[in-house]
Amino acid sequence: MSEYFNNIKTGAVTIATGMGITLKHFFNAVKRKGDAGIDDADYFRQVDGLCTLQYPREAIPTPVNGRYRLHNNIEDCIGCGQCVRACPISCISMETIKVTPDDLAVCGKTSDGQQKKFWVPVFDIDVAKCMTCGICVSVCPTECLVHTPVSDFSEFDRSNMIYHFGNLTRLEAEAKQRKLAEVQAQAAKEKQAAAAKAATDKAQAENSGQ
Amino acid sequence: MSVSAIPQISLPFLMGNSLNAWSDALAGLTISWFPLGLVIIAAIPLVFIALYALTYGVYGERKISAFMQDRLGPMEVGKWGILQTLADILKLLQKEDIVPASADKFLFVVGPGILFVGSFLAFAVLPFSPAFIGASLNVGLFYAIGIVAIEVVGILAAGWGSNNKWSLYGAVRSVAQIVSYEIPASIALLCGAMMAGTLDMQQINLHQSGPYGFAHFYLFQSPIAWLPFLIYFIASLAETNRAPFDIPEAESELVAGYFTEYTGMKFAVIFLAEYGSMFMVSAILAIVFLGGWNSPLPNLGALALYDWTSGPVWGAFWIISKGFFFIFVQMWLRWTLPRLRVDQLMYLCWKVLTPFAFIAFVLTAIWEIYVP
Amino acid sequence: MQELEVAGQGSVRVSRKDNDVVVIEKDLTTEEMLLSMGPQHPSTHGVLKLECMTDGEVVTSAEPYLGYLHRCFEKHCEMVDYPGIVPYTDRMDYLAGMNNEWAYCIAVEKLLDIEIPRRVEFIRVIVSELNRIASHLVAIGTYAIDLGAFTPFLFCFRDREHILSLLEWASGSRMLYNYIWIGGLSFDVPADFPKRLKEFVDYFRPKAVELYRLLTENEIFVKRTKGIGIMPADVAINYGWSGPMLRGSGVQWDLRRNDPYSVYPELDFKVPVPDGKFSVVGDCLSRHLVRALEMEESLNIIEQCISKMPGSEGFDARAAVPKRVRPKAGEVYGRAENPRGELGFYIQSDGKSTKPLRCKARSSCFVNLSAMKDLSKGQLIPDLVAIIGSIDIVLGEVDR
Amino acid sequence: MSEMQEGRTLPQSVQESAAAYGIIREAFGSAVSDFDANETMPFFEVLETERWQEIALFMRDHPKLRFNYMACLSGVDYPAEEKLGIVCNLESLGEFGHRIAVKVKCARDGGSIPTAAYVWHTANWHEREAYDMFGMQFAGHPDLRRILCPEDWEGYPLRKDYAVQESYHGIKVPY
Repeated sequence: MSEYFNNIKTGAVTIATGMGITLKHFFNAVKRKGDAGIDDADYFRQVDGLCTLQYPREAIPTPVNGRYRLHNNIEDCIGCGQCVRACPISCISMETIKVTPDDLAVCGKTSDGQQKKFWVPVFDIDVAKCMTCGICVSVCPTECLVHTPVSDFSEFDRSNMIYHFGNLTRLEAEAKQRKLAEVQAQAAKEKQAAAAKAATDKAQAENSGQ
Repeated sequence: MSVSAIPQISLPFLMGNSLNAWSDALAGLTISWFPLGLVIIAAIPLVFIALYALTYGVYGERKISAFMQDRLGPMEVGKWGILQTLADILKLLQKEDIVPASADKFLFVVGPGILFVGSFLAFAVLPFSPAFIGASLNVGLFYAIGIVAIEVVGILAAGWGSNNKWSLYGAVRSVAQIVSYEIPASIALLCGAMMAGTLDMQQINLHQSGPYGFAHFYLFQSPIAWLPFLIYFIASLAETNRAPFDIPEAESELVAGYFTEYTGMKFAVIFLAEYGSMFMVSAILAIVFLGGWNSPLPNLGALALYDWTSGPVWGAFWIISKGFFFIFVQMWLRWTLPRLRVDQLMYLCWKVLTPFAFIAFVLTAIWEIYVP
Repeated sequence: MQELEVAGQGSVRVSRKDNDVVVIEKDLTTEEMLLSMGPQHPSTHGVLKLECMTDGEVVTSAEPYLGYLHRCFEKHCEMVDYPGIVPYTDRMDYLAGMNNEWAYCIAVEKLLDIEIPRRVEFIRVIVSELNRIASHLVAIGTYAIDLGAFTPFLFCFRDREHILSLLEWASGSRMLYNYIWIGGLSFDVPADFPKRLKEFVDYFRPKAVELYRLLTENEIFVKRTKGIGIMPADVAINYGWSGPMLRGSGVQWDLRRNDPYSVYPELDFKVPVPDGKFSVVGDCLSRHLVRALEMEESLNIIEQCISKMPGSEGFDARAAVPKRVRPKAGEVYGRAENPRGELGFYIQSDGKSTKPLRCKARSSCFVNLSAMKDLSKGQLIPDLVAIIGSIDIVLGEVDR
Repeated sequence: MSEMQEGRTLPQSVQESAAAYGIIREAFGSAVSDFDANETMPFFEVLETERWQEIALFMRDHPKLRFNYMACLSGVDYPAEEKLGIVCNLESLGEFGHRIAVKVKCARDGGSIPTAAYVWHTANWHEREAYDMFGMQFAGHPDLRRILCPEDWEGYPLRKDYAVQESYHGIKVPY
């Protein structure tokens, strides 16, 4: 019998405790949480009260090292293709054209002074596929591929999720391709000619030697 | 403090002194053969339910729950989200009215109707003000207890007609629960009726009138009245399927219980019925134990607070505020407590509430006889 | 009290004999109903399907069906190189990504046999204990919802939000971190991180107490969970249970203590097991209680780590990260204590490839869930919900 | 036990496993292979596959072994040996604390391994998973169905020679 009354008593007491807690929160509803980010020194001094942030207008700020939308500083990209190989889900696609020797100056250098040896006409990142793991960023030798703290980049059309970073237009790329082909053909011809010349020289030398 | 010792108080406002002046006047209003007044009388509670469900019931509950949970609640539609409920209604109106192919069409359609009618019929005997009552019955309280049982039929029809296992579970649970909790609820109300010596709701209110405001309420007239008051409050939670007794619609167990298959306006009607009965039980609680439309403020010498805050309009204000207060407590409980299990629910009803209700009944009788 | 509740179950009497046999007696034979619970059901925590045979409200048998969230983790592992698997492990138990990464890295590091810098170890402990708290908060919150209490759930999520912010600050991502790398970390934590961490611990302690008073001590909650789904210790071990589930059955077994890894031997923490006073050992309430108490222990661990952690001067989080992960031929079974139990990785390397030959994840939820059929026998439907909730499954890990 | 005499000191956990293996070797002789005392996962192989259940029961119940906890059971494909196998990581939880791994192999086509589901409940679902992914049979398993893949999926995905089916109920499969 005492258990029976004890049950009723603990029931009443714990229910009252719970109701006290919810009521405390109800009256605390005049306060609202601020929208300081976690990197703000006052972060834990502004978390009391209603914690909703109304998203499009208020948002929890992303810290500066936030790892969201990928971005490629194509000026610094040397077209090495490490990121393409490292990506576990192959969301980066890349095409490169070798820079012809006379174009090396036009193609320029990276910000830390490294000569770029490839045109990158296609550098597409499908950010819809990207799982922001950061592996591509870690392998990038020039640190041109970075995750930016921009976390909201929704689109209505899925094709807009493919970001193009290439530094040549299609026409330019075709021109460069032709030029490269010419240069290569030229080089091949010269090489051939040189080889032939060397052969004839050698033959002549042999002949003259006889 | 004897009941008869309280003088008939005057109702200084508007329409004379007699009880039910407004409703009597309205009842006499006919245009040729058409009993327009009766229609208006019937429409007033209906409009009231709709308005209150729209404002306090849905919006209020959402906001209250949000504040208790450190959230903001609806904020987008209108300032502070005030128009959110309207948006919801519009959405529900536009929705396709689906009747599942394998459902029993008649029961499926009729269920929400019965449910709503059940809770709405009880409003007929609720005195909304000293001057207004839908139907002044001398067995008002008895009628209110009885008519609510019709809801059970509606729930069973909805649950069985849906031809869904979850709905059936919900319906069966609900029926078992409501029928069981009728007993402690009725006995608890009987204590109030015993103190008043009548079942007429207006008379019960009248007996709790007096210049000392709240001191005349049954809850403060006798300490024993607290017991039936608490019992009825707990039982009323179960009767309206509110948490912690919301097992018929237990979201995490039965998806949505007996209204799993309902969409659109039928769903809205079920919702309306639920909010209707929430107010109904709160109002009965207020009438029987807390003086109904009487002002709780006492006359303090020259400050005649009671007299200033009495009258038909004030009466309506008081009873609605008291009802709303209890609805707030219902919401408060709902957003605090977990849900009971079926057998625990029955345990509470049969082994705790019912014996205590009987004890309260006997004690009240003794109090009424031996305490002047 | 207990007898009354059993008697309240109507025509069916359920009793559990000593040798773990559930006996269901019926006064009246009624037709049983097949009730398909899930995969879209509010309390199956994702896409679990239970096919229950029910007699009235009593579940006479329940058969779990899995695989609705199967994402071929193990097949992927054979296609991706070792460091590339780490982000996939995040997606297994998405509520405790850090712990998953760590378990995987422990396995690979064991195979590679590399020394991990001390500061890295401390940061790993901190982030994974933070994640353990976050994960337990979700477990407790959703458990409250299963039992019909909505408010504790939102309180839990409010506090979890701060943990996610902290982890985002450390790792750059909120849920799927890829922070713990094989041999190191992707980068060091920000300079202010330990300070903010301390503030978080101070902030969270009272909140945990409040949660305890609001939910765990609530009489209705206790009544709903006490004595439900009792699992004796030896059966639990035979089922391969681990983590809070096993500790709920009264076995003091914690991999951080019993198969210590990283710097856990240096840290002072308790392994909470129910003492049988507040709960019946092995029931749903015990498992809930273990989680609630473990959060406190995690806070203690974090505090100790803050004070013991070596400074960041001259520290390179990637110092020990191998340029190319190509382990010697061999097999390894590496494991770590996850919020849900033992997460193990069996990895087979052929010594030539940069991709594992076979990578099997022993997920704790998968194993814990396998006892569901036995646990659910003869329970009421509301109790079934309570049991599923107490197992705290994450379908991402069950189905992988 | 030959590895023990090589002079190289092994970690204590491996020595414990070796000691446990000694008892098994004594009881089963040539039914089990020599002990592979590597540091990452010391294991031995069950050579007579049909005695696996017996060995498992022995390992669980022997008073000096008490491998009461099966941590993991992984299916493995050995295309070079034309075999499929399982690797069981066993542990004496809460009693001795020693750990050991056991390998059991069977023929690649239509091979069968005795079930351990009655010895450790853990094995029940793990064997179903191994069957699902590799297609080996577990003789005597109480409920050998696919667990993660759909019932009507073709092929066993984790076999090294697995070729994904073209379509599944009209859905194109290869992505």
